[in-house]
Amino acid sequence: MSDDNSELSARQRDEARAALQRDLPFALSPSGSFPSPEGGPDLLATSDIVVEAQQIAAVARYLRASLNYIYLSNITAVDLLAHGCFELVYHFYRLSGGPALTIKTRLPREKPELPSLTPFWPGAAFQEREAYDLFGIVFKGHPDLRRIYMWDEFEGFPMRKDFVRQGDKYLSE
Amino acid sequence: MLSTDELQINIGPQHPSTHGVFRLLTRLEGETIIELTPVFGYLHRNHEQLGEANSYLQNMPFTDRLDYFNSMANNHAYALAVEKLAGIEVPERAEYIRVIMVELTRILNHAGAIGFLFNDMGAWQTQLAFSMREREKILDLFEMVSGARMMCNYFRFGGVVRDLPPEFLPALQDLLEAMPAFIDELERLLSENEILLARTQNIGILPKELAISYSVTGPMLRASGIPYDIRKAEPYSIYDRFDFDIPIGSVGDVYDRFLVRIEEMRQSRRILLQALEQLPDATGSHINPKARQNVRPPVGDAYTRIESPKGELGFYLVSDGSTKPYRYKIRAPSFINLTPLGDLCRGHKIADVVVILGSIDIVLGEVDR
Amino acid sequence: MSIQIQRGKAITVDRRTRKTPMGQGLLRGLGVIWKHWSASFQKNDSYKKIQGTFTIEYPEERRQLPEAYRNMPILLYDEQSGHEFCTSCFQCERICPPQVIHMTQAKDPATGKPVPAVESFEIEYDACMSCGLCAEVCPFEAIKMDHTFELSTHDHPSLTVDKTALNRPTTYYAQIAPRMWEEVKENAYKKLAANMKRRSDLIGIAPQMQEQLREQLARAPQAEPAPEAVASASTTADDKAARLAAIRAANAAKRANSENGQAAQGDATQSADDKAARLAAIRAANAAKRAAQQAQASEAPETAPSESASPADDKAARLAAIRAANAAKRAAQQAQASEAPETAASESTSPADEKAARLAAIRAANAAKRAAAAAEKGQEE
Amino acid sequence: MPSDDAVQSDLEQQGVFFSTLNRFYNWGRRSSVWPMAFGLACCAIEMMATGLSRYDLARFGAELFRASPRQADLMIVAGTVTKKMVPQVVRLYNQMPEPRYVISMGACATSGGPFRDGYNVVRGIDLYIPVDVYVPGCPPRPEALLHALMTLQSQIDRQNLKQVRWYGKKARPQSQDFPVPSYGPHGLEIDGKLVDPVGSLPLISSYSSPMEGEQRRDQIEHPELVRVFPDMERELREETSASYAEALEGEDQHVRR
Amino acid sequence: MRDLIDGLLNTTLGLGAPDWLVSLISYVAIVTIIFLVAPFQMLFFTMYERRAIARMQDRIGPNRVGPEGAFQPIADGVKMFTKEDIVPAGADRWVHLLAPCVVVAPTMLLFAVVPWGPGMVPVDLNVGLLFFVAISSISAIGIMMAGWGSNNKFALLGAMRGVAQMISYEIPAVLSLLAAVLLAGSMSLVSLVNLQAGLPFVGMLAGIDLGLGWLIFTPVGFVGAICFFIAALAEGERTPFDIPEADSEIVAGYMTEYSGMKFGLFYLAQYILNFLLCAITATVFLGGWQFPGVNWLYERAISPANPAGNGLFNVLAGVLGVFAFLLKTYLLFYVMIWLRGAFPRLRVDQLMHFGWKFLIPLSLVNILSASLWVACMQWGAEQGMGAIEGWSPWARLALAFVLTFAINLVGYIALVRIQAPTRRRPSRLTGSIAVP
Repeated sequence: MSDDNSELSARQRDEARAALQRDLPFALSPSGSFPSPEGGPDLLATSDIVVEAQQIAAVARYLRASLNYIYLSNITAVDLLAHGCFELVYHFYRLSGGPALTIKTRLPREKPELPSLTPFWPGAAFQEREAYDLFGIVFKGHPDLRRIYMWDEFEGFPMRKDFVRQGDKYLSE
Repeated sequence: MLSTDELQINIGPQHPSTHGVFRLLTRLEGETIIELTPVFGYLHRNHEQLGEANSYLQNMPFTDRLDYFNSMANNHAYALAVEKLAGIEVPERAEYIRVIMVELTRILNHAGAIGFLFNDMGAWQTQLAFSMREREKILDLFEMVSGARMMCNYFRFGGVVRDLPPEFLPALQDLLEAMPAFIDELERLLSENEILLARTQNIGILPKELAISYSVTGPMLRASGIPYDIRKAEPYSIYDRFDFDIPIGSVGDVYDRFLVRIEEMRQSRRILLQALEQLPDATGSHINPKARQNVRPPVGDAYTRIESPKGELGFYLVSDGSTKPYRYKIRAPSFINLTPLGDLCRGHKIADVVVILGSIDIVLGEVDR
Repeated sequence: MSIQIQRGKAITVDRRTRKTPMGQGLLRGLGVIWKHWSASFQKNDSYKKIQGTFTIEYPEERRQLPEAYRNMPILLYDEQSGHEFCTSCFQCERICPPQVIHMTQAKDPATGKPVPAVESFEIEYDACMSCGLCAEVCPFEAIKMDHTFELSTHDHPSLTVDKTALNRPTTYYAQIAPRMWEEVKENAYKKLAANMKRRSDLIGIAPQMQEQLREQLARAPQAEPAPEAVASASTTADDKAARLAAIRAANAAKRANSENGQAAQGDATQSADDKAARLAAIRAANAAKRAAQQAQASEAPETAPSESASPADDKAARLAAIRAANAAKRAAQQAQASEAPETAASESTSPADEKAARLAAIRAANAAKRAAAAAEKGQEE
Repeated sequence: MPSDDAVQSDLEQQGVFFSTLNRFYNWGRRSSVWPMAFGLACCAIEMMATGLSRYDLARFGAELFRASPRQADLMIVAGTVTKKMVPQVVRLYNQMPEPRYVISMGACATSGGPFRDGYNVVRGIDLYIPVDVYVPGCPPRPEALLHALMTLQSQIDRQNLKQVRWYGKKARPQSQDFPVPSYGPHGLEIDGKLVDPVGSLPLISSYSSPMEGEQRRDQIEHPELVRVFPDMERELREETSASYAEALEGEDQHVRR
Repeated sequence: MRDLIDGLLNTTLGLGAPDWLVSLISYVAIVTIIFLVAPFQMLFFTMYERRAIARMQDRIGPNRVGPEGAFQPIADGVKMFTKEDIVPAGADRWVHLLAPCVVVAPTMLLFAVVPWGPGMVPVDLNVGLLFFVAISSISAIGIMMAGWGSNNKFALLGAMRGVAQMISYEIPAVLSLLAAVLLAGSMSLVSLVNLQAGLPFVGMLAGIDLGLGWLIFTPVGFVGAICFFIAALAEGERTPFDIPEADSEIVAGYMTEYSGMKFGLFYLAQYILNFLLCAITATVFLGGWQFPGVNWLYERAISPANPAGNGLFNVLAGVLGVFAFLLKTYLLFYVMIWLRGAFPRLRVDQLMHFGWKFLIPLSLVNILSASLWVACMQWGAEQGMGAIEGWSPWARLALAFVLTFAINLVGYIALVRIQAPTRRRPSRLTGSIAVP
């Protein structure tokens, strides 16, 4: 079962990559723009499509219009502290079934800004607000970019890896 | 013309009908809503942050508490994610046990959702009592296998904790025997009831196109008329072995959502009957003996999703090669299904807000995480 | 566009809106309710029935709990020998998702070496999430899940339960979960027999059984403590530091205790303070140990000589210990001070102590961590 | 209750009438505990299950879940209390008229439970309001909640009409409004002082139970402390200078011994 | 009642008490009895409702306080009496305090006209129904005061809903009572009850008095009873019309800010009003105390008309009459509970819609039927003209039955057809994007 799916998803990925290469070559991110730390695990290495952060809206619209990935399921922010960047992971689907197409994009920790997908997928609104609240990633063009979980007066972004936490759980860290 | 003032009302965070702690900032004109903004975070329990401080196995009981109505389904999604990440095989018998548990979860969730719909509309708990009676019976079964009523913590990487006890299958047979009568009864209360029709029909219509662009999933998406069920669209586990139908709605209003749920309960019962039939032939034990619970997956990431009773439940895990996930993200169906709430409620009355909210079937544990 | 559905089809649900509503839907609804009302004079005791009174009148009637039911963890001991199954392997403490289990390993008073037995064992029932992972990972079948759920109390501190309250005889467990106990019984006793050889004196005897077994044990020949695998680790500097920290913290706690004893407050005070301090000590010790191990692990790839590393670690651990000790002392003093004016409110002070102690432990751990990191950095430079 | 016997004998001295009245009063209150329809998280579902067919809280006369705090006697804090939710919970509690009781249902409400190390989770509701009965369990079985209700009833039985709050200005434990925390940039604040920082342990201690006088067990510990122990290093130095030598001494002794 | 006291003092004891003293004594007695009976009814009703609804939900209900939970309402009362009394900050203190009294007082007054049994009416007003209708609407003021005085948005919303609902449903209630008044030709509740002697469908025509000639057995009475009962549900704020205190929408409506005994008074008023509405329905449409045997007993009892009667019969008639009356009332209340157990509530606009567009027209149709009925039955008796002048009373009755039945049925079907569900446009949605 899972073999079929992984094959299918690899094929989907390759198709999408080829199409992007053909139509939006500038959007595909040059690999290695962020350094990998020595010794630690390299979390940047991936087989998924990595795109330029500022082009994410263009890529997403292209995927929807040309490749029929009309369903934006999931937006995840990952704080790669050791690499000095945030990674945003988008999962798209076709309504005709099949596994997800994963699109990744990276942006520097110092100035995490990228275009919002909310104008095109209103369903992204809450997910982007969540990423803003917990990671401090700014989505340009989001109509209502406020904190979603924490109160408005709160300062800091608690899901960042360098947010100080205390408690029994963190004793061993 | 009379000029009327707008009235601002906070529904929640403590409000009897908000399905948890949840605030709806509403601007009213008379009793009609002109704007509604949901505010959450009142149950933001830092699942993701704690998940990154826990080892993979330690996260399993935390997934129970995401959508506390459907702990088994959450377990399943998480187990699938870790299994994908670490490349663990699941024996066939374990898969059947999983499917049985998840489908029972679906029945109890939908029964509960319908009960709560009545409650939200002001019935005095009666229908909820009927739903909860069935839920109690299903919880008895869960308790039998896992040891806990709600927080089952039953799934493990590569299988389930323990095999079905001998008294489980007869009890399940009995339950399934009584199930059609219960569903019929619920439907008799629900459909054709004039008050209910007046309260639910053409309320909170979500058109197809909007449902997709709002990333809505689960019964809500299907009620809008899109036959998208992950069990069919991207079959996981052993769902490709069962015959079952996808109920879809035609209008996309509250009424359709609940008819879809009722029909899904029937389909779940079908799956359960098939699973019970095929279970004795299934090979393997209840857990893959080679699977280590203290997993240390290779560096990489995995995203898996299942059709949880509320919609698409996904887990996105990033492993840095240690025993703890580097990133533990939950794609919660209720959270994203809530996005269109403001639009759905505009122009309706306050009383409808409660009904629409009930029809989305949210659980705040999952929305706020 | 639409999805290809195998083995099934998409069906549109029937909205049944064609009929003119004449009130018949309402009457049918009333009919359903009437059926329930009229059937409610019988009991619904079968899964096949959907009508009838479903209530179990709890305090008088109780439902049979399934064997697998889990509520709170308990510890088992063997009734015959009085020995506890627990060997303080720390598996449960490590796996516990909310980190509510705290334990210390027993030491042979003669040699100071660790013995596979548990000295103190505390579980914070008030934060336990009843997941059952501790019982699952325990290799010695020592920790099991209880069926008792009637634990509600007005006394919050009493929900931190120590070994005496946790211990249950095996017969108790065999009674609540006969099948599950039968499965693991043999294994458990085999392992216990092996461990009993390595325990001396009253170590590892359940407190409930100690009185009973004291004379009996005194007559028995002293078992020679076998050389242990754990002992080899004790030679490293880090472990020593950690142990020192633990001892130091324990000493501080003891001191605090004795001061309390002199102040001649009630026994309750003493035990409460003792508990808090002990918790602190346990945590500080464990944290320091972990920090030290971590530091060691991070050293491992480097070729730097261990001499330069160990003092730093030692220092870190020592600092941690000092802090823990100070905190514990302060907590005790504070408790004493706050007690002085009101003699009656002895119980009320303990949570504050406990919190202070917890705070102390966490701080100690942090300090240790930081010191270790600093040491590491220093080495790199 | 240590004070209970004294109170009882005190009552006996005052005459049978008063004692009987007291008993009648307590009987009325214990038999008619109306909970507030107030659920927070997982435990709320079990609370609902307790109210419905299988367990039937109604048998104790406690099924009338009132939506308004004004009409409720009992607040069942069922579920995780987050920092964002605390002000509302305290406000609701303040809105409840005396006599009012609180059952802290489940691990989360009691101590933060499995989520206690989360940055947004409060380590027990008793930091902000006094709790009468704690029910451990995650979530407690419905039977456990019924048991908690019975525990509460036995506690009400021991209450004394003379010490009931709000009757007369002179009654000793006065009915009080508990301070409602407000949101601050680093956590919850009371009167502008940080009391429950995000990502750290609370800087206040819990309330004692109402039977013991409803006092905060300890006052704000480190009102000056902002954020997660930034003064750690300074503190470290101070302590080191003072007690390092002493500790070393102690260690030497230990080693020698 | 006054007759009873009069007889007791002057006839039996021969004291020759002056008129004013008799009146005074009788009023004091009446008031005392009412004040004892009303709270007892309320206590019983709360318990009744809780136990009955528990049974509908497969559970048991309060059964631990006293034998089978019998003392549960008393415990509730004790608790409510001893609960703290809160006046919210910013509330209009006096309005807030007075509101419960304004709600309770009229409901107590209503007891004055309820005929409990033969000769057992506290005050036999000749405009009893008018009194009932007029007084029962006073509590709307109290509700508005409660909502306004509480300084709470939910309370205000609830009060607005409550007042709107009460006023709207006064109209169908009055109209459906009017049909009954037409039949009886009197507004006195006693004469309404007396009208309903005899056999079902035929009344006193057959000359046999079983006390079953209830109005509900006629088409006019049936529709009137249904209309009045529905309106009563709305006035008594019962499901499916419990919108003013819809706890899933507006917390507890106008009662949101009330605690302790002030809330207890609202509670009291509500249940007493429910009792009274059931009682009036029973009186007007179900024959009140009419029951086989009651009249037979009463005719043999002492009364001004029959001074030679037996005093024991008086007591027996009273007991049986009260029993019949309460039985009917409780059955009607069971229907209320049943509805509460079965149905969700309507939305506020649907409630208005139902009241104005369905219930009022239906009761108007019913008034038409009622006048036809009266015409059929009485035409020619005095006027001495018309086509059916010479018909026997049985034929007239049959004609009246057929006519009114047809009119009412046609009216009902037509109204149902008109009420065909209106399709609502989907609300304006933002962010709609065409998706392939």
